[in-house]
Parts: sequence; structure tokens; C-alpha cells
Amino acid sequence: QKDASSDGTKIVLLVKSLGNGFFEAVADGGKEAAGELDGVESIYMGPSAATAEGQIEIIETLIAQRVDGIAISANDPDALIPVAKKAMKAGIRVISFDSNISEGGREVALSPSDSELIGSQQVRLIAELCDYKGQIAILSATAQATNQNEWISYMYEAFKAPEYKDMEIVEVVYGDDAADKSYREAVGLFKKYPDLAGIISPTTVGVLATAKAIEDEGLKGKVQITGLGLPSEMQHYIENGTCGQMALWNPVDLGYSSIYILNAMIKGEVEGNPGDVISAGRMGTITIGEGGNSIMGEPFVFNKDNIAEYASIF
Amino acid sequence: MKKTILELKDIAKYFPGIKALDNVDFTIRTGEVHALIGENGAGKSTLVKIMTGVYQPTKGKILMEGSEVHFGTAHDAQAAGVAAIHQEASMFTELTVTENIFMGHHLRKKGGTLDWKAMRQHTQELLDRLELDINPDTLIKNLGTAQRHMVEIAKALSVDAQLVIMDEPTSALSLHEVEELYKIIRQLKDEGKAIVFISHKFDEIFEICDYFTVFRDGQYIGEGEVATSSVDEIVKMMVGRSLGHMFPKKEAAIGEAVLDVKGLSLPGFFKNVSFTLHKGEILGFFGLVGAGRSEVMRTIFGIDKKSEGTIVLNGHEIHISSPRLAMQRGIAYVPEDRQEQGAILEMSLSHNITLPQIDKISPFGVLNKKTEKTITEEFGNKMEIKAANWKVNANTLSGGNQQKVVLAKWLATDPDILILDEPTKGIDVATKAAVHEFVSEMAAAGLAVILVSSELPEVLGMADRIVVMHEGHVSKVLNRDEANSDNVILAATGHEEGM
Amino acid sequence: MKKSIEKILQNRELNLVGLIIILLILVTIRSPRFLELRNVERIVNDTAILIMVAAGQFLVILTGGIDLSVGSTIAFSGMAASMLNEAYPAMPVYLILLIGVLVGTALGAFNGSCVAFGKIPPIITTLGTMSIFRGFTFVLSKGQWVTAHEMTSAYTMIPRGRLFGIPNLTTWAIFIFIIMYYFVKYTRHGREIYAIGGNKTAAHFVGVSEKKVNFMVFTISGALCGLAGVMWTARYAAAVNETATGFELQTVAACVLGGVSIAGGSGTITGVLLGALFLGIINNALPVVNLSPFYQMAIQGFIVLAAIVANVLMEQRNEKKLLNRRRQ
Amino acid sequence: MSDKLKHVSQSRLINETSFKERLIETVTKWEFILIVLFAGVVIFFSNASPYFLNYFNLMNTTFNFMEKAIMALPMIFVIMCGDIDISVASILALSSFAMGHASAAGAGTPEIILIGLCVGMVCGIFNGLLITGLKIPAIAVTLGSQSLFRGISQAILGDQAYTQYPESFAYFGQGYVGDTLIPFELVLFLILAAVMGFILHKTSYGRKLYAVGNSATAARFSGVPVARIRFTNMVLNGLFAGIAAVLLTSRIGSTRPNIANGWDMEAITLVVLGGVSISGGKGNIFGVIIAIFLLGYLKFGMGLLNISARSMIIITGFLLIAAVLIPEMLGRFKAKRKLMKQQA
Ligand SMILES: Nc1ncnc2c1ncn2[C@@H]1O[C@H](COP(=O)(O)OP(=O)(O)OP(=O)(O)O)[C@@H](O)[C@H]1O
Ligand SMILES: Nc1ncnc2c1ncn2[C@@H]1O[C@H](COP(=O)(O)OP(=O)(O)OP(=O)(O)O)[C@@H](O)[C@H]1O
Ligand SMILES: [Mg+2]
Ligand SMILES: [Mg+2]
Repeated sequence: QKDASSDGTKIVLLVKSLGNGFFEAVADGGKEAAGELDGVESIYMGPSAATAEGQIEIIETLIAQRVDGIAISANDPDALIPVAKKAMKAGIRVISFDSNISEGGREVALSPSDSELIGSQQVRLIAELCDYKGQIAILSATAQATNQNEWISYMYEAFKAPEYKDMEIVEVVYGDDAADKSYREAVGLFKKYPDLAGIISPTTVGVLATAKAIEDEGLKGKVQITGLGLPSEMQHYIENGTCGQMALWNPVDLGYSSIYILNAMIKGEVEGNPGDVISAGRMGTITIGEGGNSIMGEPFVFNKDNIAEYASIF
Repeated sequence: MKKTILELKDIAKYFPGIKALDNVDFTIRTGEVHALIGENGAGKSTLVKIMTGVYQPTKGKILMEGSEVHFGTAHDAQAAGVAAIHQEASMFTELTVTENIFMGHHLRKKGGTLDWKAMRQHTQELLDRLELDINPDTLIKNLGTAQRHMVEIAKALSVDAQLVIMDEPTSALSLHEVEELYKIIRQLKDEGKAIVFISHKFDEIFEICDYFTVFRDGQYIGEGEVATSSVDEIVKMMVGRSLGHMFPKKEAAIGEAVLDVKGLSLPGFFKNVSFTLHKGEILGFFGLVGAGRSEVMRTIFGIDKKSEGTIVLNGHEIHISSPRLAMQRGIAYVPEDRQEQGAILEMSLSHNITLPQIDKISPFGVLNKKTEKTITEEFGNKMEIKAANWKVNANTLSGGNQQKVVLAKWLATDPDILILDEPTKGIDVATKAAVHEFVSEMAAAGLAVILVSSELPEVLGMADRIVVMHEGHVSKVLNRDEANSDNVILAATGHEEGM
Repeated sequence: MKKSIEKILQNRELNLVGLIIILLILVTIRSPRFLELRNVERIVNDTAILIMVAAGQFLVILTGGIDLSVGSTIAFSGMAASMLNEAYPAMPVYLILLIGVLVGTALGAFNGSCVAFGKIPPIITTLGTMSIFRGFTFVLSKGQWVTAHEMTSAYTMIPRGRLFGIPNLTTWAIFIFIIMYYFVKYTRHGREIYAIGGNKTAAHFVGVSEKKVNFMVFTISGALCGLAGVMWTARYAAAVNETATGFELQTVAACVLGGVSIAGGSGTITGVLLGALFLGIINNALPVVNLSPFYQMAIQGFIVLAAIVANVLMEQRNEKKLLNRRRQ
Repeated sequence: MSDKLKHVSQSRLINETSFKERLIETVTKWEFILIVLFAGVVIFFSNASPYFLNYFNLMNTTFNFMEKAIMALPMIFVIMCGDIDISVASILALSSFAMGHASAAGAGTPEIILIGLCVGMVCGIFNGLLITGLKIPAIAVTLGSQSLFRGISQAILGDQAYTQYPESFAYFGQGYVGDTLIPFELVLFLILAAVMGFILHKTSYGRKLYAVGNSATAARFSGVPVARIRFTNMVLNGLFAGIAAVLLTSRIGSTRPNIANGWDMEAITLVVLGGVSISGGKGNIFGVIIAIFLLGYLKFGMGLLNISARSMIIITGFLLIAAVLIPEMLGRFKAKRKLMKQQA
């Protein structure tokens, strides 16, 4: 039988669910980093449906096979804590990325960006699109999607700023990350708020379905849409002007950085304490902040001019 | 004049574990009513299924008008001109009468579209021919047992058949319908068709059949002209010995009243039914189709809920809301429909037989396999059930043997009041005699028995008193000595009222 | 008189129409513009896919089975058609539509073979293929989506185009409904479905082949899912791996609401149509009535339950009436 | 064969007592196939991964499927009677919600558990009343209550979560029995399985379940309280969903309305894979128990080999079909063989 440790360093990127372009791009980033590092293997895993229970099941098997590190994009910030603790007790280094586990359930939380930053940026994007006035609605994923919820709460905060005094958030609705439900909710918003100026949809399925609904209902130009979307998926709507601009961080970089951080922790180069500085290949250095949080930077804004370029990447 | 239409040669049919038929020869001629006779489990229905393409024989060949045929499905047989009324209920209860009659051979217009108008009209003609007052659009689930059976007969007639096979067609019919059926059979015969008629009732065989073939244990025993044979001869061929007289009613001391029913009503089914049942008495219930006898019994047994009336048991008024309560009060009910209500077909014989008293024989709810075995063997053997062993499922038994299982199951509960609803339906002569003897013995031992039957000789022969029902109410109550077939039938048809 | 009694018994559909009217009144009170013609058209169009797939589910349930794989079949055939469109933009879209239907048909035939020839109970077969087809959707797509940019406009116009002012998607649903109505009422094969669901032994006695019927209903259900798959991906201009997850329960709900007996043997396509519309109205009403979105799921569950209970109670009352009228 | 059965002429029966016959009888049984598959899984993964045959791992991985396994137990009864319950996962969610609510209000561990079980039972009673009282098919009722139960917890909890549970509460879903490495969940499951198996196979209640499943009408005519039994089954189902709620909530230490989403189908899958006939009346507890471990360890093994979830669902799908197809094919072969022998 093979000795496990001789296999080199095994790092798992555990994502919310399979079959999502965003996470496929994360996996590409992971592979890229693993290729640069010596003896590191990046394994891409995820449940077939986005549930915390499914992720827990996978983590249990990862504990059993004693992988060296796990980077998790969590479906639930709390439900994963017990199993993550178990993993850490078994000597596995655990970090979360993209959608984080609450403190205690990971050593480092790599946020793609600061939640406050994301929230205020989304508000700015929609405000620019509808000239700083009008009713705004938010179309989120599921009611239980924690990172979305956090961003939304910061959006409310951001709207308190004086430059947005002519704007208001009229409602938050949930499309459950299903195309048909999101579409229906978007149409419902048009019905309910005939004067609706714009929709923020901080989820890739939602922003896509909303753009389609706007196009179908002939509301292009009347109702604006922005959100967080994958360039490759939104290219059509950005190029035809349905969606003026939207933002996203680079999933490739996210996967890339996760592997670098975990590798440094496994090799004992850093402990993952606040203040530690990790050199992460082409990303430069990443500093671990308070509570283990680490932030990559402001989300990148996509518009007509740059969309084609990024659509080919992710 | 008479020519051979269907010939079975050296037919065998094996089921895993049992030879249902072995080395059977059977020849059917046109213009003849051919009786197929045999004990329960002799293989009659199996043969019918082979002739209609439902089963394929394990061995042997089928010749139709001299040339060999192969019936792969029921369709093939129908196309070749074989129609059948099967012993098992084979109705689509959620569909209309018209559709039930034409399922499998719908009439179609030129383009292939179904011609509902024509089918409906045809159905109406068939129903008229059978003198049935049923709307072709009625759903089968809204028909009574007998009416359903008549629809089955209509269904067999709807096919333009050379050979019509009837597997116990009269078991659920009452006198009037049986007369209608005879008329039809004679008509068919005159038209030069061949008829195979299966029945356990000798009066029917002697009334309508010309020729007979006897089977025993899946094997051919003999054949002959009905006219030149006697019942005794045939019975001897069937069972290998002669039988005593048919209705061995024992004299019993009739005791005090155990059950007193007053003004019992169930809207839509029966109204103001009153009668008294005594210890040691066999109380016969006679009536025509839909007279509501079964419903009265079901109500007493707690299956249907009465709307009015009182039931007094041993001097105390009781309210029975479920069969469980009825059983706790010592009432047992052998239902008329053994396939649906009586036996649990996919359960073993032993589990079937012990089911009604499963709580009684399970101390603290834990099954006692030994008691179970004892009870099964005692009553199973008493009823002379024919099966490979007690563990086989009830659905592998022949129809008559299934009925015996149902009887055994209720007798095993040791009731005070035993309600039998058509208990000898589909049972062969030998067993029937055994059942009668058994019932009369139990009555003599103090059991109170209600015997619901559509067989007049059975009621006349067995009952101490006869309650005659007509259209949901009691039309007459007759004592044993004053009852005869005339006044009972008059009362049953509503021509003679009063008590 | 007899006739009118029978009518009372068979007016399940009428009951459902009544419930739909009550539902519409309740919604309109809260959101007066709900009944605008344009919105009604939108609701019908939005329900069209459910109607198609529920029609196939209806046949399966009629035989006493159930098809839990419809969602996955939709996802797979939708993905296949979209990828084809992406790879060969020049291919005529109606050819793609046909291929999508054929893919669905093939998957349905696989279900049908398992049930008919393998004698595997429908619920187990389709519980299995629900996973299998979904898994193969992932494999086929390699986890990627096909989105608006990769689709030709001809493809996304399949459901959106209009004929006589009616959206194509609605036209397709009406077309399927009519065909299905004719099929179950006026063809031999259609009636044989009722026979198998009603009484297998009896069906055997009259030469109706259970194998053939089972194979047929699953294949038809698959074909309709194939059609729905193309419609779905074209309508939302996105073929994703999760397409139509959980849709199987919607289709079963449409049948159950429409009065189709889950044990098989009885039910009408009109009932299914009404059941689907009932669900479609709820789906479209919930976003527009002013209620917290968190209440949606509970309200949906409550309304569905209430409708089922009301339906059953009305039917039981009718049956009692019928009994009381007989033999006064 | 009982020699008391003197009424069947022996010439018609075929002797089946030979060892070979009995062997064939055994190996074509469903449970046998499941055991073979299980052995296959164990052997294959033991060779494929060094981590599979590891006592700690084998024990520890049961955490992943014990709650579903517990939900599957009363589901056997429900399905046995020809009903189905697709609302159990929603009952679990509502029950977990109630526990979180209680905990937030300061309840201690015993009260929390009691509330969880009670809510589960109340949901079961609700389903049971609609099914038996109004005579609505179980699938129709639970189709509605599935949304209703989960919907209630979502309506109140919204986008929030309960994350505060007493420390002692964690034992049920995370603890081990004594100093052993045996999870408490596993032990609880085995006890419950023994109890339910005993009820099913050794008591009159179990016998009545089979009777109702095979023919509700005939069972009623035999004095079996059909409605009461079906009602009891639904209540048991609710109660066990409550137990599963306690375990799962304790294991993940938090509650959200979307907890255990889709687990109804997983519980049903275990039952039907275990050989319980979906139309009622057939099956036994051993098949289901084997199916539970077969599926659990198959998933574990595939996880160890880092097989992607997409391949996993394909493989489990095929397994489900194969587990039914193989005994069916063997059964046909067996019947054919028997007939050949009879003819010879
Ligand atoms: N499907 C089956 N599987 C196994 N055995 C069967 C099956 N059908 C019939 N048998 C057996 O074949 C034998 C003949 O049965 P059949 O139904 O033909 O009898 P029958 O003569 O019609 O009896 P009855 O007068 O009681 O209707 C019986 O012993 C029965 O147990
Ligand atoms: N025209 C009808 N429409 C609907 N249902 C009917 C009609 N006629 C009879 N029935 C049903 O049939 C029942 C009576 O049928 P059934 O034949 O069981 O009566 P019975 O007196 O017990 O006769 P038997 O036991 O000899 O068959 C009625 O109570 C009713 O339920
Ligand atoms: Mg017979
Ligand atoms: Mg009767």
C-alpha cells in the first residue's frame, strides 16, 4: 500500500456545488497555482446540489483520507463549523474563500473583496446606470445565502449616503438561484413597481435571468440591471446594452490565492495568524487581517468595452 | 352437422412448483354446450386461460378448425373467434359500461379514431338483449356485483365469436339473470356457436349442457352425454367416490334471541330492515340483485355506518363502528367478494387464516408462531384446502380453494354469530356438502348463523327461517315449513308483501 | 335524471374551475392589475412548459406509475440542444428542436425499457434515472453553461415568436393539449393506458399488453420533456446544469390537483391542464402580491393543500348526494 | 412441506428440498444481492484506497448517513402500507426550527429535545389526519405539507439562523459512546432499527402492516383498523423525523430553513433500494439496513477516491436500477429452470 505522505501535498478546493461556471474558473486558478508550486495537487470537489449537508459529507471523507488542506466556499457559515473543527483537529488546515465560514470554523477567511466594498460598489453601479434616482429592487439567491445577505445589508447602509437621497430600495426578493423562479420574480417586480428604475442581482443566476426578463418585456433602457455576474455568461446582455455594467472578482485569482495560502500554512511558512504575510505568486503578497480575514481587492467592473476580453477567461 | 371447432391435444401447464394441467385432451364442437366439470383446483380456469391466449401451454398443441394455432396474447384468441367470461373479476371500475365491453376491440372509424357513438349504440343493444336496465355511460364502480357480472357477459357477446367460454358465469347472478343467460346460451347454440360452460351447480349443467368433460387433479378423467348420465356418475368421476345428500340440515334446538335488528336503514342501500336471530338458528337471507342483503350484513359488521335503527345483541343495544368491535362482540362476517374483501391474495395461507384473531394470539402484541401453526393446520385441514403448503400465497390457489381459505379464516375466530355472504359461491359439490355439514353442525352446537345466498335450494335446504329482501327492504319472513320456491321468489320479486 | 346525477359526479373539472376563480379573486383583491389581458397571457405562457410536461406525467400516472426523471430529462435534452446550437449556429433551429425531442424520447425510452422489460417499478427506475440523467448533463456540459451569447437568436425565438398574436410557447402547449386530448379519448392506445392503470389482470384478459403501454407512456413523457427542454433553455436563453430541478413534483402536483388518481386508471387531461394553470397562477401571483418573500413557500404549501382538501370534500359531498338520491 | 396437507395429490407437486434448490432460492433473493453488492463495495474500495478499511473511518463516516437512515425506518412502515411521505425533510426542518427557537429562548438540552420530538409528532399527526380523516392520498397531502412545514420555518426565520445551542446538546450528533470510537448516532440507529425490525417481523402490528399493504379492503374486513395503522405510521414518521432533527441539528450546531433539503427522496431511496415494494405489502427490514450501509459506504469509498459528485450520482442511480434488475432477472431464470426441470 502507498504511503499517504509520499503523495505530496493534497489541497482540496471544496465549492458550493458543481456545474457553476464561477467555480469551474476557481478550479482553473487552483490548477494554475498547483502547477507553480512543487509537489502540490489541487483537487476540485463539490456536492451536486448546493447544500451544507452535502459539503459536510465531503469534508468527512477528506478527513478520512487525511488531505493536507481544504479551502471551502461554504453553503452555510455555521453548519460547517463542527465538521471543520473536526478536520482541523485531525491536522488538516482549513480556510474558507468566497463564501466564508464563521470564525472558529476556519483559520483564514479569504474574501474576494470586502463585503462593505461589494455592497457600496453595487449601489454605485446601479446609481450610475439610473442617474441617481428612482426605485431599486434587489433580486438575491436563496434567503439563506449568507454572503448575499451580508452584501445586501451593506447596500442598505450605502443608500444612506446623501448622493443617493433620490433612490430607495423597495424590496428584496429571492430567485432561489433557479432560472425560472428568478425570471418570474423579476417580472413580478416590474408588475408591482411600474416605475422601477433598476435591479441589483448579486448572484450569477439572478443577474442572467433578470437581464433576460428585461429584454423579453421590452424594458431595456427603462429598467437597469447590475449585479455580480460571470462575463462569459453575461456577454450577450452587456454587449446589447441590457446590462450597462456589472462587477465580479476574478474567480481564477480566488482559486489561485487559496492554494498559495494553504500551501504556505501546510509548509509551516506561516501560522495563519493576523498580520502574517504570504507571498502568492503572481498575486503578490496577501496579508491576513483581523479575525483571520483576508481581502483580495475591489471587484472588477465589466462593461461593453472590456467584456469580450474577460468572457474568454471566465 | 356438428363439427369440431377447437381441439386441445396433450396440453400441459406447469407453474413453478405445481402441475396445473397434465396430458389434457379436450374437444369442442359447434352447436353444443360443453360442460367442463371438476373439483376446485382441477385446472378448469387454467384451461380457459390457455384457450384464450392468457396463458401459453407448457406442452401440447391447440387446433382450431383442424389447423394448429398459437395464441400469443388474448388478442390473438379473440381475433380467432374465442371469447370468454373469466372467473376472476376483470372489470375496469373507473370506466363506463361501454368502454368495459369494448376494451381490447374498440370500434373505430375509417381514420382510426374511436367511434364512441357506435360503441355506445352497440352496448345499448347488448344490454337490451340481456334485458338489463343499465345506462351504457354508467361507471362500473357504481354497479352492483350481479350487474357487473352481466356486463361481463355482454362483453363476451360483443365479440363475434365462434366459441364462447363461460367460467362460472352464474356464481354472482340471481334467478332472473340466470334465466336471461340460458336464453342467450340457447340462442348462441342455435346460431351454431360452441359454448364451454363451467359450473359447480348440477342443476345448471343438466338444464343447459349437452356434453361434459371431467377433470381431476389437472388430468382428463372422462366425458359423456349429459342426457344419458346421472349426477351421481359425474360426481364419482369428479371426486372418485359418491356423495351423500346435499343439504344435511341437522335438527337444532333454537334458543333465545341473540341479535335483534330494528328499523335499520342506510340511505341509498336499504331501509327499515328488522329481523331477529336466535341461538342455534340458521337464518337465510334471499333476494334478487341489489336487494341490499350484503349491505345489511356489512352494516351489522361495522363496515358501513347505519343512519337509523337499533342493533340489540343479547339484550343490550350496541353501536358497532368497525369490524374490530363487531369481532369483539363475537360477530364474524364472510364477505361475498373473496378477491377484494375476503382473502389477501399476496399473503400466505397461514397469515390469511390467522389475520382476524392476530391480536388474540399475540401475547403483548408479539406473534406466537406455534399457535399460528396450530390454528392454520386445524382449520385449513378442516376445510380441505388444496395447496402445496401453508406458506404459499393465496393467489396461487384456484378460486374455490381461495373461498375455503376465507371460510377457514372466519371459522377460526370461534364466533357466536356467523354471517355467511354467498359462502359456497364457486365451491365444488364435495366441498359444498362439507361446508353445509359444517355450518349445520355449528348451528346445532349453538352458533347463530345468517346465511345470505342467491342459491334457492341452498336457502331452502339449510335455513330455519328465510328473510326475503326486495329493493332494500324486507318483503317477507318465512318459516322453514311454509317456504317453497314459489312464495320465496314471489316475495323476492316484490309481488308478495307483508309478514 | 340519471344523466344529471352522473354529471355531478364527473364535474371534478368544474370544481377546479371554481377553485381557480376563488384564487383569482383573492389575488386580484391584493393586486388589481393581475387580471390584465397582457398579464393573463404571460401567466399562460409561463405555465406552458408545465402543461406540456404534466401531460406526459399524466399518462405515466394513469398507468399507476410516476416519472420522477422529468426534471433531469428536461435538463439533459435542453443542454444537448443548446450545445448543438452553440456548436453549429447554422443548423436550422427546427432541426435542433427535433433533435432535442429525440434526445428526450431516447431517455424516456430508456425509462420505458427498464419498466416494461426489466420489470423495475417506475418509481425506482425514475428515481435512478433522475440522478443518472442529471449526472450526464454535468458530464455533457463539463459543468459549463450555455448562455444567450452562445445561442443564436433563431434558437431563443423558438418559444418567443408569435403566431396570430399568441406566443409560440403557448401555441405549443395548446397543440400538445389538443393532441393529448384526442390521444387519450379517441385512440385505442390512449384507452389502453386507462385499462392498464385500472386493472392489470383485466387488461391482460382482453389482450392489452402492459409492456407496450408502459414503454409507450414513458417514451411519450420523455419526448415531451425533450420538447420542454428546448423550450426552457431557449426561453431563458440559458442552459444550466440545474435546469428544472424539482420540476417533477410540480408536474405531479398538477396531476394530483387535476384529479388524476395516483393509483392509476382515472383522470382527464382537462383536469391536468386546470391543475397546471392553478399552480401557474400561484407561481405568478406570489411575487406580485405584497407579502414578505419569506412567506411564499408556506403560502404555496397552504394553498395547494387547501385546494386538494376542498376538491376532496366537494367530491365526497357529491357522492353522498348521489347516494341519497338513489332509491329514496 | 407439511405432511398434514393430504389433500393435494403428491404427483402434482415438485420436490424442492434438495440442497441445490435451496441454494438457488437463497442466492436469487434481493437481500442476498444487496449483501453481494455490499461485499463488492468493501473489497473494491479496500484495495483502491488505504483509508477505507480503517476502523475510525468506517465508524466516523456513519455520521453522514445515520439521520437519513433513521428517517428511513418508519418510512418502511409507511411504504409498506402503500403510502408515501415526501414531507419528512420538511418536518425535520420545522422541528429543527422549533428547537432553535427554544434554545434561543433559553431552554436546556432536555427541553430542546422534547420540543423537537413533539413538533415532529405534531406534523405527523397533521399529515395522518388529512390522509385518514379526509381520505386524501398520502402523496397529495405530503406534497402540500412539504412546502407548508418548511415554509413555516422560513416565514418566521427568514434569512436568519439559530446558531446558539447548549454545549451538552452537541453530544447527540457529534458524540461517541463512552470511550469507544462508535458514534452515538450509529448506536441509536441500531437500537431503533432493532425495535422497528422487531415490530415489523415479530408483532401483530407488523403482520397487520403487511395485510394493509397487500389489500386494505380485505384487511379492514378482517378487523384490522386500517385507518388507525396508517395514521400511526405517519405519526411515527413525524417522530423519527424529529429524532433525525435532533441529531442533525446537534451535528451541525445550527438551524436554517433549508436544512436537510431533499432528504425525503434520499430516505425513500434507501427504503426502495432495500427491497420494500412501493405498492405495498412486501419487503423487510434487513434489506433496508443493508441498503443503508451499502449506499453509505459506496459514497464514502467514492469520496475517498475523489470521484466527482457528478459521477457519484450516476453510479448511485445505476446501482438503484441494478439492485432491482438483478434479482428480477435471476428470478426469471429461476422460474424458467424450474419449469424445465418439471418438463423433464
Ligand atoms: N398463477 C398460478 N401460479 C401457481 N399456481 C397456479 C396459478 N394459477 C393456478 N394455479 C394452480 O393450478 C391449479 C388449477 O387451478 P385452476 O384455477 O385452473 O382451478 P379450477 O379448476 O378453475 O378451480 P375452481 O373451481 O376452484 O375455480 C390449482 O392447483 C392452482 O393452485
Ligand atoms: N343502479 C345502480 N346504480 C348504482 N349502484 C347500484 C345500482 N344498483 C345496485 N347498486 C349497488 O349494488 C348494491 C347491491 O348489490 P349486491 O348485488 O351486492 O346486493 P345483494 O342484495 O347483496 O345481492 P347479492 O349479494 O346477491 O349480489 C347496491 O346496494 C348498490 O351499492
Ligand atoms: Mg376456476
Ligand atoms: Mg351481495
